[in-house]
Amino acid sequence: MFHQTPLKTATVLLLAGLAVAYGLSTGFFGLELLTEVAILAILAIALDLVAGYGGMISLCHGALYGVGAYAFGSATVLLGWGAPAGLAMAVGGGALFAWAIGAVTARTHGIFFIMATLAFGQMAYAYLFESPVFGGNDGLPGVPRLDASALGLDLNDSLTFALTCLALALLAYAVSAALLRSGFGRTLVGIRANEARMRVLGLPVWRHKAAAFGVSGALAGLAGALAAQHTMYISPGLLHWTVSGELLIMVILGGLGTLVGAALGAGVLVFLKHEVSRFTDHWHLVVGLVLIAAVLAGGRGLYGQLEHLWERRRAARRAPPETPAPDEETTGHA
Amino acid sequence: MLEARDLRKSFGALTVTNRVSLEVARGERRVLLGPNGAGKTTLFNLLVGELRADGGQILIDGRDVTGLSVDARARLGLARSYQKNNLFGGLTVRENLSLAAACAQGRARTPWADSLSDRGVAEAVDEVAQRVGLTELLEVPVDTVPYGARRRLEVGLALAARPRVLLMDEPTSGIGPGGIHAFHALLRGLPAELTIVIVEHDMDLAFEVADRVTVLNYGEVVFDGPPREARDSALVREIYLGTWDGDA
Amino acid sequence: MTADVSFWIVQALNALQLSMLFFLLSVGLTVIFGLLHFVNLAHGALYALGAFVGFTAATLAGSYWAAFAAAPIVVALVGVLLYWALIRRMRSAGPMNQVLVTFGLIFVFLDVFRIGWGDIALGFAEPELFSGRSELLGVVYPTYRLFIIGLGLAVLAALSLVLTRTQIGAIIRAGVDNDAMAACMGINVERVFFLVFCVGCALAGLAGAVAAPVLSVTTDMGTAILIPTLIVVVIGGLGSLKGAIAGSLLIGFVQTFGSVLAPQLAAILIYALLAGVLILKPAGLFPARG
Amino acid sequence: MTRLNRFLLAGAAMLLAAPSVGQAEDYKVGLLLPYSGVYAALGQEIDDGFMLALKERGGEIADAQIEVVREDTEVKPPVGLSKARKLILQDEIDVMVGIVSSGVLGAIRDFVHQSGTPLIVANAGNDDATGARCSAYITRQSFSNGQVNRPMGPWMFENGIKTVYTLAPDYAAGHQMIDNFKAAFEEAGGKVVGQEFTPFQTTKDFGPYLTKAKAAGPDAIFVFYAGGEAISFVKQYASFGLSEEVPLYGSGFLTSPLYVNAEGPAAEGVIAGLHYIPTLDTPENKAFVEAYTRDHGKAPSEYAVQGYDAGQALVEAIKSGATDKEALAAALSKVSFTSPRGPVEIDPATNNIVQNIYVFETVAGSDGLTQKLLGTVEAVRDPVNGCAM
Repeated sequence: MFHQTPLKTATVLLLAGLAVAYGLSTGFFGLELLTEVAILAILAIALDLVAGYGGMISLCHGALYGVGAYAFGSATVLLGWGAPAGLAMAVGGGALFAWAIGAVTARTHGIFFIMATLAFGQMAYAYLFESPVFGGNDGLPGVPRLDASALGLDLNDSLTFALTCLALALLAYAVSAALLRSGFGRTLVGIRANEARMRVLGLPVWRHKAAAFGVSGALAGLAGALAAQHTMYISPGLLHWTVSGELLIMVILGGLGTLVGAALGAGVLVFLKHEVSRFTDHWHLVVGLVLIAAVLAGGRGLYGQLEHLWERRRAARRAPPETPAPDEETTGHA
Repeated sequence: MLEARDLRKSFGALTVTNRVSLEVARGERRVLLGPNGAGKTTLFNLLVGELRADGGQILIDGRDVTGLSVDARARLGLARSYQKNNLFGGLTVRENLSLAAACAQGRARTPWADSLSDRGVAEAVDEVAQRVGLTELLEVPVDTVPYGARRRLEVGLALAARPRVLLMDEPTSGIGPGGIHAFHALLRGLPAELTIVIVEHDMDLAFEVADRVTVLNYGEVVFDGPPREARDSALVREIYLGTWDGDA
Repeated sequence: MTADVSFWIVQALNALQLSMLFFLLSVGLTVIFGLLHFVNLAHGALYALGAFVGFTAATLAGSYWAAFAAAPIVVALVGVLLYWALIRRMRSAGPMNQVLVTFGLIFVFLDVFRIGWGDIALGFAEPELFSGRSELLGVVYPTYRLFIIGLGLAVLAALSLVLTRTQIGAIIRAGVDNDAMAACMGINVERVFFLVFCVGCALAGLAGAVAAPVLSVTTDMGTAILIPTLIVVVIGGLGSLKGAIAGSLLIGFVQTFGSVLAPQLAAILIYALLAGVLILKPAGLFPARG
Repeated sequence: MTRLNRFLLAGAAMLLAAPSVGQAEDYKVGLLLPYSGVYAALGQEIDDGFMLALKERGGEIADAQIEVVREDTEVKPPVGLSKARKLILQDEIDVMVGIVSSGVLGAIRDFVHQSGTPLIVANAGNDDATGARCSAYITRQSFSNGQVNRPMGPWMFENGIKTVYTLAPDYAAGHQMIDNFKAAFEEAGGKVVGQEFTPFQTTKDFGPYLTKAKAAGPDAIFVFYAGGEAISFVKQYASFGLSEEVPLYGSGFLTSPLYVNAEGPAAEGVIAGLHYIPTLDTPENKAFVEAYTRDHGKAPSEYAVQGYDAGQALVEAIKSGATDKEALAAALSKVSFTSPRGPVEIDPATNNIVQNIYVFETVAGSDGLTQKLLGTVEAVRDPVNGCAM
């Protein structure tokens, strides 16, 4: 189950501190990257919430993100409703779409769940790609940013926008952590561990899964609204399954089911890709090799590995050396 | 309290439950006997709703639940334990019991309060842990506790659900004589108004605790009556003892 | 729309041809999954590798048949390397690590193709033997497409013979049903796994070489084919030959007739089919395990 | 990707005799192109063409130093926009050159316009970019989707084609190409008897569509496909024997020299219209083809000439004495010169290029497939399309 351990808190604070320090010291493009990382971190946290804790490995989070972006874009550009309404539409739209997907796919598991979510995501993608109302594959330009001058913030300033996204990423983490520590979150972990038993205990499992997916979709919608404001332009590419795939890689790379690992994975992958592509067009090759190496080196993900080493050291300090450290990896039930 | 009428279930050409009828009164201790493959576990699966019956009716407290889902039946007070441990892997004993207790107390879906630290849930967990003798192991992950403790947790999960009707599928399988003794004590300590159906291989236990015995063979009820009659029945003796598998 | 009989016969043949291409690709993937419990997302990349190797072989030798022979062999050899270097260790590493590793492989292959064969789309010609058109069922149809249909049916026949009539087939079926039991029977499961993985790779490579004369050879062809192949496998139900053939036919026919009858929906159709099947049958149409 | 490429025009310094009207100025050019992803080959051709122009004509602006900064769009609009921002805000470029995908162009248009940075579009053909969404800062040295396809309508009708069936991928460019052709063809008196749009980049088997098109019984089939889809389409068209019964016409990207050899004999006889073919018999083109082939070991494609002309336009603008972004933008929308593709100029009403469209047939040559010129439609100019600068 989820525990906000001191190590987790320290990692979150360290990452946030690093991000702020980087933001204050970097140039324009660094801020673009930082903003991208912050937005993807929200999305990755949303995915880890259902994938890492609910066992629902989704391949439609790119689509939820895109639905959020399009909800924001259509509210502001097409309907002229203004950014606050757009934000509400994005969060609500993401939640609603996700809830519906979660509800109808609740009976599928494993790769079947992955493919079912992919199917819904790709349908949304194909629809927007060919729909003239939303600009088809050319997308929608001219998306405005939220006017936060009442709070004394100018979101058109790159640094302010980056730090705002960062703050929202922290908020997304806090909300997710709080949810995972509630009865709702505990039950979600119960479903991942043994869905059938949860049902026999009287839980309406599909409703719970759909609700969890809906919450995740709300966060993904928020990330989408931020992405739309960041680029001030939206296109169907946001919804493509490869976005979901890369996102899943971020979460697994950072450590599935660790929450903070999701954010870490987003940061590492974005900066790795950026740094490598400064030297070569063939960044796919390097990133691919890094992913393979990451698995061969431990297979727990970056944060998972950190936690593993930390606990082994603690166990070694606490217990005499002849006792082998308990391996926290578990293989289901006997 | 729990009633089955004319239940039928086949897998292809194989009929595993053939017109089974059963009526268990409130507070009754019923033992289900029968050789391996007689359809006892299938009957449980049908009663709980994990399998859909091909025909017949199931009633809880007079209410027809045949069309209800597994979780809806559970919310009416039906709980079960499994012959093969069916726990929440990767979690501690306390977390396992909390999940069940939170469900029973309506704390499983609250998005604000933590069920793990909820007082009502924690009290229920402690009480059940004491009943099944797991107090010492509460903080240990279930995958590392001994087999006997996992068997007790299996029953504990069902108890933590605060059932009105409790179905237990071979709760003593695989545990030694000491464990069986402890289980007797546990059974005696359960509230009198709790309705219990036990699938059991251990005849002594069966005859000791049962108010009434039902014997299944090839998916059919071949005997239904008080334990004494069962013990004396030539038919039961032949079916049951003839294929008695001491190691099961 | 003109609706004479020959029009529909040609469309049915189109559908069958597409189904057979899907079948060659998906059968390897599904059996590898059923037996090794391994989601090989890099299967599409092996298909692309088959096409690229085929291109080089056909260009060097000046004959299509060089591609036909070289692609499955080279891809199977690459499969051997992958198996010993990675797949073997990944089998017990859990599905998430498998996803990460095979996704990594997709990335690596993508750039290997770019470095080795460049960014410009390539193509090579079908064999002269099958280059024209033939008459069949009263319609004139490209001979090479008939060859693909024939090849698919031949592979299907060969695989079902091997699976149902030979000892190794019995072992594979036992392994799909219950690998622990197969191991208990004293079978060298590891060797069977290895063999199945290699055959799956060879079929993917063959599919690449067979598809290349019809399509074009591009660096992204592996990623583009991955999703339809996974859809075939998942709709059919993982691990069964029957599922692979059913899924291939279903997707091939739905995609072909969908693009004829409801072209506006063509892009959405197979996803809608996938979603529909999974909502009604959460483990596909013909799951290998009960 | 930030491969900083300091391009000091070393050779230029030696050509002291060359007329030098340029200012002693430093110009920073941002090349925003796809260097990875599906259009990587196109990006490279444009880059090569652009650099060739700077190399050949740099002498004319010998005092100027041109520094080139490259960024990869990955063919993703958000990435393109973020790289465009980086080039303009961080690298402080004076001119931006490139953009292959219309999606990327749509994404960066507003930002480029607002920042007042001149952009020379070297490929993206979206009609809107020099129509309703035109900008004083954005000039196009490549083509517009309408421009390439409109002339084919009357040309085909005059050559005896009365009915046509059309096919194209289902995305914005596909629709624009076909819609423009259709309007022009129908205006000329022809009739489109049927049309279909195939799912973009997911259609591998054109068999069902070809069978349907053939059943409609048109005089000809007119299509737009490019890249891998073009190869698949042309080969499948031939394999069904359609080429013997119904002639295939198209937008010239269908049989681009970049990949026509991958299509093989199937491409023979396909007639298409395009703004450039490498077999044009003009001194400018011969010199260009020779120079490009010498440097890269292959004949240039229309993409290479687009990059080349973007480079030429830049040189012309600098030669005119423009030093700041505002002046460069103004100068760029007035350039005219003789390109390898014939005389070109920028239409002041739209900032789109005015150029010839060549109707050509792909034929077997001594060294693979080549392009036979069938006709030239001179100085094709786009309608204003709602452009107001």
